[in-house]
Amino acid sequence: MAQLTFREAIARGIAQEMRRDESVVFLGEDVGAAGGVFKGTVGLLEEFGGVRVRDTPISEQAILGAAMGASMTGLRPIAEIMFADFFAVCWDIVVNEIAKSRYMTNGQMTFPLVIRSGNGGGLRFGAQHSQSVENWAMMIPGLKVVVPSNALDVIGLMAASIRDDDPVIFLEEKALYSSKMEVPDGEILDQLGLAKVLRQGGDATVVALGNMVPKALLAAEELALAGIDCTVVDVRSLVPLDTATILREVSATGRLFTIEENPRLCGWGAELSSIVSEEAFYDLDGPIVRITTPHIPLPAADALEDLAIPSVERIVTTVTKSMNA
Amino acid sequence: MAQLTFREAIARGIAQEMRRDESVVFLGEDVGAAGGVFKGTVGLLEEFGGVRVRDTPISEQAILGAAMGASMTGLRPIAEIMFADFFAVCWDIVVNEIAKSRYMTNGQMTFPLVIRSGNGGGLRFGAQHSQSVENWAMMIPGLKVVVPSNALDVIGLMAASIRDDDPVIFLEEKALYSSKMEVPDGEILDQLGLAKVLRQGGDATVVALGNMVPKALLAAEELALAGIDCTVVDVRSLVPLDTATILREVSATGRLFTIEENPRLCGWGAELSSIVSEEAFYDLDGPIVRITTPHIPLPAADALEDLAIPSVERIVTTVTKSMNA
Amino acid sequence: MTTTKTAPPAMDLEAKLDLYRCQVELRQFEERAYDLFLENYVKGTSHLGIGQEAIAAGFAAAMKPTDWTFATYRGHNHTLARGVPMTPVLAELMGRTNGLMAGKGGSMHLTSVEHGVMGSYAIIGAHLPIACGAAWSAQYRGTDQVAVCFFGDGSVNIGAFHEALNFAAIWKLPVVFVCENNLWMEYTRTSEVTAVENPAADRAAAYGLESIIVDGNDVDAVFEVAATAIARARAGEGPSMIEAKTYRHGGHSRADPGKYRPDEEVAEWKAKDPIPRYHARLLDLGVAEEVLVKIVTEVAAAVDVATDEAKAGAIPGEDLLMKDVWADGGSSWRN
Amino acid sequence: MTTTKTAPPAMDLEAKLDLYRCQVELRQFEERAYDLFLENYVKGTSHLGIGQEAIAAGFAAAMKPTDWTFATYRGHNHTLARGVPMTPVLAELMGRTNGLMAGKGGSMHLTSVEHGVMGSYAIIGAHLPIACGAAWSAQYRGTDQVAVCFFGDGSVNIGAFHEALNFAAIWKLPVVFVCENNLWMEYTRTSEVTAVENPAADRAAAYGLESIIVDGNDVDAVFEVAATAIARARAGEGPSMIEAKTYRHGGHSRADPGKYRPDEEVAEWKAKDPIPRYHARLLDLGVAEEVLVKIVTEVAAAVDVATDEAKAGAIPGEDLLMKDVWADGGSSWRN
Ligand SMILES: Cc1ncc(C[n+]2csc(CCOP(=O)(O)OP(=O)(O)O)c2C)c(N)n1
Ligand SMILES: Cc1ncc(C[n+]2csc(CCOP(=O)(O)OP(=O)(O)O)c2C)c(N)n1
Ligand SMILES: [Mg+2]
Ligand SMILES: [Mg+2]
Repeated sequence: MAQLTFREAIARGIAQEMRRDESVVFLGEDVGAAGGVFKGTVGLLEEFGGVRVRDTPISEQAILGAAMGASMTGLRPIAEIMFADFFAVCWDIVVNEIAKSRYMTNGQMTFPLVIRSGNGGGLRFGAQHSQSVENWAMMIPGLKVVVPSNALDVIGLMAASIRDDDPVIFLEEKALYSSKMEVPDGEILDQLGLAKVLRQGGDATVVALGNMVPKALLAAEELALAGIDCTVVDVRSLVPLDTATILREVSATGRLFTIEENPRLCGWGAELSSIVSEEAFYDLDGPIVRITTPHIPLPAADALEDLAIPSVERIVTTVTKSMNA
Repeated sequence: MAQLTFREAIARGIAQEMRRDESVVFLGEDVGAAGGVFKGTVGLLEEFGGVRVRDTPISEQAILGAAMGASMTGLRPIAEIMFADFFAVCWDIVVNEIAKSRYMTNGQMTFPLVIRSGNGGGLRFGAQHSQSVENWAMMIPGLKVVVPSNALDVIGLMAASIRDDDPVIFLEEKALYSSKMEVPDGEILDQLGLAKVLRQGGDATVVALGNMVPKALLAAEELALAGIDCTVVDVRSLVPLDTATILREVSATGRLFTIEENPRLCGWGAELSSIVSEEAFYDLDGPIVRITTPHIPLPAADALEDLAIPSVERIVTTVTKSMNA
Repeated sequence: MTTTKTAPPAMDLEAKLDLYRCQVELRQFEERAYDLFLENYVKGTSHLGIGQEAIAAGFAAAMKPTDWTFATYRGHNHTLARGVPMTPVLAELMGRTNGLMAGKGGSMHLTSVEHGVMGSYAIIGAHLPIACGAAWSAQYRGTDQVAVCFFGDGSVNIGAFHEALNFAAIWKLPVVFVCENNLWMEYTRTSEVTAVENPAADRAAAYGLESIIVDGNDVDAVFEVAATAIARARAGEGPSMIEAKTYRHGGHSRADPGKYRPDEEVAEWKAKDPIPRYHARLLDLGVAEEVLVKIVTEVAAAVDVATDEAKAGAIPGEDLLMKDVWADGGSSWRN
Repeated sequence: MTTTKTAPPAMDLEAKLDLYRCQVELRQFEERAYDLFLENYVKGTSHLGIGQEAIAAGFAAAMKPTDWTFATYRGHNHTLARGVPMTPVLAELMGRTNGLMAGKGGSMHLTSVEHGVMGSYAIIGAHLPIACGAAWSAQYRGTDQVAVCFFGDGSVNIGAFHEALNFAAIWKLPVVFVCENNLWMEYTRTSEVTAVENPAADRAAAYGLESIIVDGNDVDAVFEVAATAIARARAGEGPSMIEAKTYRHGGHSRADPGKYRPDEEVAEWKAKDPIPRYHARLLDLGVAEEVLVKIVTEVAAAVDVATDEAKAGAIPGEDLLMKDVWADGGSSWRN
């Protein structure tokens, strides 16, 4: 066991897989000597050398194109897109090329690659460096989408993503990089497509992702004191999506709340809401409520950003109000 | 009155506005002498000249960057992105720059621009030339999103979009380009943010957009024969969204079906479903059902594409099954 | 324009006849594809390479079977030139289950991994970085494979072109970029929207590369320049970019009669048609006319057979629709 | 490197003293901003331009008030040099309501339309096409406005750079592209990932432009080259691209001590610091030392005042949060 930060877990997960498989290579901006701008890849260059860990120019299309071309010819590349907002400059390679080419070629090609990126707000970086883009990716057929909420999951899901034969968008919540936990030694391997029930309660089911998970848990503690006992589910993987667990837990409580650090429209919360109201309609005891960032770009000022992103307090108030309505 | 095709309506809408406002300019690939690859801009170069109607290189980022820079300094540009799939190569300019800059500058800048693009499938163009991207745009705060379903709406909504002071993503359903209708002479001006109720029925509310609207209407005819009387709503504008009309019509029938030419996850159908189950939960008499393209890239073969995109038959079967469940 | 420095590989007459046959195959295939549009067997769009055969034929001849081709939507020529049989290509255009991708890709996405045809890409510029990735993989794995990446003159103004060229240069990747300069984009002349005269060659220096221009309607010249660039890449000397001057005889795509081009320009280029030109050269080299005629006849028969076989293909159904989104063969996004 | 052809505009001593004052202001402002980070008044990130002041000062002096600046996240210098007062800039870094954008943009997005500062952009490359658009608007409306667009040496390898340069060239737009070559990207040396030696200048020819390099630590030289390029643009002669060689004294951003750079390199460049250099030149020109000292003292007082004013700003709340997504002033996406 060792105390590990979320950012150290990234490097550990990647290193674990690079050790066992020579075909795993890693590229991105400032990932080598600098160890990544979020220090998520410290030590990789030193251990694996400059042939496997490569610094690139500021050319996101080239980075992802290179990852795609390498993956279709036998490598298992990991590419870093520094901030998730930068997916916008290479979105074509992600959605039109990587996501679709296996299907278009009738399965002739396989793209075992991972694209990892710093996701979300909370660091006062402003509208172009704070977006959560899991919904952008979830929307596109052919992409798997993974968002861990703690260091242990980072390692296990990173390993599972690297071993997966499909392209995985692996989003690392920037606000969690310095969070810490005890992590066992030795190989850690998790599985994509499994949600985790972190807390069981009889009154309502709260579903959260990434940085919203610790907030949901704190909110659940407060709500319990006020007599509202919540189940808390960490989605972990949006594609594949563990609808079995979610439908089961929602049916058990009859109420669903989703907690999303995303602008309002068309997010995974809406998708879950819609799945539930199509498939578990008769188990519902009240409205499905989504708690999200308002439908605005994220502001830079600390005071404003804190108002925008769902807080423990907002979760508590919203759930309480809706449960008592 | 004149019989007008959908593609002729595009040119007519643009011409109407270019005549009344010199600050309206138009740029894109092959839009001038060629009149557009879908022949949506025939005659504009001839009437307005090469200074106002400009052919560009294949440089989508430059096209939209130019539109943005021009709009912040007094022009009202219309930019064409030939196929909506190509938004992926210039997504940064759309989502990180155009959509956010007004907010980030605390309202110092205004971006009165329209980006029009050929949207959707049905023409056997394959996965990279057939996507519906209204959901990509709806997801981004700061963008208005308009998708007309007929020639008359094309003109009126085009005019409203051009006169609007916010950036508008104006999506033209490729499958509708050759559809025709009678259109009155003279100026036509519509309003963004108004859905249209095209048919009233007491049993279920069917909400559709763009090319799915005529299919929804045909399905409603068939369903009526089988004793299921549907209200059909044409959303027309996803942002701003006419939730008032939609909530009213869903509450009236107690049932909602959304018909979307989109892969399954995180679409406007899910958004509507979620709005309704949060705000009109107690008016619902049964599950909300989304009819969409499956969550796959669109195949090229005619037979496969027809299976993928929601058809009249699939709408009829799905609604019938759910209403009789 | 700089010509290449190393001596071109010698080519015997047999090989030249193969080059001739290859070009004739491409031509006849494309003509048949066109007829099948008119008969409505081919739905959707399609971009013919009639007039540009020498480039595909010359490069394919210079490549090893293990090398990789990256093509655009105008990729029929490049796919066939690498040895993909006509039937699955034609069947793909018709959307049949015996198509190269069972109808799921269509004309713009022809791919045959087995033949090193690593995809045809319909978004301008996208495949240049992807070709870099394949080349990187060859370099990393220490194989001697080379990626050859074709694109049009209109494609040099898009961002991905620039990123890929710089990337290939700094990593010294075994990739050869080939600009098929047919003077036109869709309906706009490339020179009207491009800041330099030779869209690719005049930009080579921006990536530390040599400026190379070749007559794209002369298959021998193409072969020579291709062989040199590929040898360079194979030897670890890094990427090259070649601009091949050529012309498409027809319109941009199925829907386009190509009327925007001056008649004289079309006539001038038709006079430079690579196939009659090569025909004449072979006669000069002493090949008997009937040998060439026999090739043409054989190809015609093969095209007929392929047409019948393609037409006999089944119409794909729900099973294919929902297959192969994921590596497990399925399309399920949930449990 | 080619030097410019037209004669540089003469500059009197008064103007040179203004150039001095401007650089001193930028320097002292940045130093204060740094102190305020350490005191945790400035949250988030911030990218200082210490060492690069001569470029901002020289260009701003060559611009008319109606001209436009497009800057990057390293944009404090450019914003102030155009005449934006220090208080709102400092307050913006602190996230206060008296900030330039009331705290909604932050350090990376400084904008003051009133002063022609048309935004600071935090996505590499994005603002180059946007500057083209402003220039197009000036051209179309027949004003004589010029857009000046600054970017770093690491930004020349992204697609948008390429698209914008070609676009500006073919439309002959009144835009001046300025590459501030400080040798480094974030933590990687640009020369390690760039195929040419002079990242901008060696690519000018790819867009039919002249290759122009200037000593970016010499404000007079910068002014000269700026004035020439801007005059050219104003006269309808089209775009220019200028590469200004410079160096940032500190790290890339707030979080970075900049330790990856060799000590000698940092020392060498600190010796070329534009401000002491200009100080010495002014003394040579006969300016009295005390005149310069007075400027420094006045600026220091102004920075103190701005600091106090900024700190006195209110913390923004819900009303600002939900304002100005749309032109109607609101944020509502539904009725
Ligand atoms: C990003 C993008 N923009 C626009 C298009 C539409 N388009 C398809 S082919 C073409 C012209 C390409 O011209 P060129 O590169 O010269 O190739 P050619 O068709 O002449 O072979 C255009 C604009 C596209 N496919 N992708
Ligand atoms: C598209 C994109 N990729 C990466 C980044 C992250 N990033 C911010 S600044 C920077 C380095 C830029 O270097 P340069 O252009 O030389 O400018 P400088 O910081 O030296 O002024 C990088 C990689 C970004 N902002 N945008
Ligand atoms: Mg061409
Ligand atoms: Mg730099």
